[in-house]
Amino acid sequence: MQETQPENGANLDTRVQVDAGRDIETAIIDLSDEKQLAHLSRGIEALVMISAEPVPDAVLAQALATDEVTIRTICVALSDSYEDQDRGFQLAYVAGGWRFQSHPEMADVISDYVIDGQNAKLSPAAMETLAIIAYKQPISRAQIGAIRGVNVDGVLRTLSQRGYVAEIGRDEGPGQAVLFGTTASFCERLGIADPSQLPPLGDFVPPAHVLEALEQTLRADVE
Amino acid sequence: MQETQPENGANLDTRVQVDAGRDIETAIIDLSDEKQLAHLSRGIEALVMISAEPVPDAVLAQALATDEVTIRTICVALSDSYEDQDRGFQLAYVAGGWRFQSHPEMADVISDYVIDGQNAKLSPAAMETLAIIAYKQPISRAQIGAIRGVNVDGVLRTLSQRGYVAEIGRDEGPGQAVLFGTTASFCERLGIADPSQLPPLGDFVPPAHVLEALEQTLRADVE
Amino acid sequence: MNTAAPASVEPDATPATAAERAASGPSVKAEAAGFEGPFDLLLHLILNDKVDLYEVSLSDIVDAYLAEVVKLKNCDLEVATEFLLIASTLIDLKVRRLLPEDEALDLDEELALWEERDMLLSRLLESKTFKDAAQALERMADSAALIRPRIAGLEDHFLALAPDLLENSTPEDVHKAFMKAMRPKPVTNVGLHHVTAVKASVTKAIHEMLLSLPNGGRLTFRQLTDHVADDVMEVVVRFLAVLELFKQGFVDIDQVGHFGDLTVEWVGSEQDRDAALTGIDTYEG
Repeated sequence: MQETQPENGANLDTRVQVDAGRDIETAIIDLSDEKQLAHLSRGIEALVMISAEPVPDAVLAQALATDEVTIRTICVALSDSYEDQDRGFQLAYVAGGWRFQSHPEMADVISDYVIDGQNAKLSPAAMETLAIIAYKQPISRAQIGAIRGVNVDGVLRTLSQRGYVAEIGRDEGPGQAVLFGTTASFCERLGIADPSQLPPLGDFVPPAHVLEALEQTLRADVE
Repeated sequence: MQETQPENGANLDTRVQVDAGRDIETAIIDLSDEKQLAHLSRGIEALVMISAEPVPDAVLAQALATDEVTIRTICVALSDSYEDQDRGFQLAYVAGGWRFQSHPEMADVISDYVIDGQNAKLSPAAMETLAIIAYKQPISRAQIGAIRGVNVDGVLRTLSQRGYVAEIGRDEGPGQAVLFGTTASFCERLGIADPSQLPPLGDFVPPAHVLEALEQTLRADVE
Repeated sequence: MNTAAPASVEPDATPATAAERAASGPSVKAEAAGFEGPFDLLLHLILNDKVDLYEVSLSDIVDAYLAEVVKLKNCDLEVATEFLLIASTLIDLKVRRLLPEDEALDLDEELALWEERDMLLSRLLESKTFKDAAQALERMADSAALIRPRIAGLEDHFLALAPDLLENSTPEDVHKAFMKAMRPKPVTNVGLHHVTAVKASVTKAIHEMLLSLPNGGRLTFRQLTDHVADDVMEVVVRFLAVLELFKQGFVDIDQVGHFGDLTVEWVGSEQDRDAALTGIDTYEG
């Protein structure tokens, strides 16, 4: 089920979401005990169905008196079965837990149906600051400011009011600067399980021609 | 599609089995158009999955540009397919609409889970939303969302399910948005006679974005 | 410079000046305005896609940059300082280029200039990297927005079983939650925005690359930077190292497509390796 090679940039994002939760350790569970397997599958389906928030493996494991690896294995199998059957919904691992959600291919149908104020656009400044925090967390206000070259107080306030970033600790050095990191809401907004599922930062290092242009313009030797 | 041939037990078995919703007129839909059928099935699944309340046939029919008899027919077929596959959930016709719900056979698992006190705490997000409603009622969903900066549908649903908040009126503006307030049971649990007995806010002035959200003309809101 | 007005700051709206009056050369115009901070401005000036990248002259950039700096108003002291630091580096570079080779600055000054330039370049690249990453995150958020989670929650008949969620809550808790919802988090200001430490050294990176690049073989840039991939600064410094080797003719650089992998090939001889090392040593002193 890991065969989904991203064909191009456009499809990549959807793939990340669909596959969230696939990148996890799974177990070969004892398929011979069909009755037990069916009980766990149905239990997971029922529990996730009645939950308004993503349900962590550990919670499902405790409720069904089994272990997390078994839970993950069954969840992935369930998720695949919905996909195989072309269901209009998915079981996905997002923001630290399993949830039912609409299938991305049904976006047209539901976007006419659901209109709400969700996901007000973030300014480019806020988005860039969020990217820096996501990749460099834990990070202090001063470090973010150094990368952006501007004061980031206002942007940080917006981001923490939206619940996308939060104080996650204090620097041990002198000054004990507050350190920021991203939250579960951030992961949910991006449709990922946790920050490790972000595309590698190396992917965004500027292409050669940009680099050359910068280097060329700022070269220090005689023209 | 509208030449509703009353059922003669043709392609889709529509015998009443489980509950209301089965006892309804269904149609022989054009199964030859498999693509259209799949589109409708998936659309129904997606729409019902993301809805907080049971979704009436008419709403589904409108969203998917088809007729109610077709919707009912497909819903019954979907419902049967979940039953055949021993899923832990059902698609059921309840209170005038279709909804996903946990399978009755899973009731024990869910009861244990619900009773287990571990999940019995208002999340900080829910508590803050409740506080905003308590102090700023009557207030619309959109206004709460603007203050919190995130979608509050799920949280509002939890709060009203628990009976802490309720619809207390409609805005007179063009959108006639539903207005929320706290309930008697909320006051009762906090040991106060009414919301005016909450600790006073004194000369606290809310930040600009909150004032803006509260003053904003209530926009047409799909409730 | 009326930039020293530290009080009134809209931190997010730094220098949104209309730039059409920018006293720029014929090919450079900062017409997009609304840029944010010095890196934004400089990136915009250099990478403005309306001009042929290779025809942008440093002089034009310096002029356009200074024109924007002069227009900075109501900008806080730290931001202004950052702009000025970069302006001074740009001016140094320009001066250096105007001097005939044999009238070069003294060695210390020269080295300091190289270092400043490298640091500026690193920071520009870092800034650009996060800019592009931000766009990718935005695309992810957009496509995630096409998906809706189930929010229905518990069925009514189970609710009676559920313990009261407000048990042990008091009116004061509600008050506290309200204040928390309203109040922005308290901020401690460290105030070192313009200080950044570039720990990575280009020289070190070149040494490292000379060791890892096989004779006649090729490696992708990704492979060369795999071990430092989560530190942008380190990746950027390796970029500079590759460029330095490229300038000296020791490596070939090849890239397939816009975001394709960059391939680096050693085309020099064994002797060249020594020469490269020596050359670099001289370059850094």
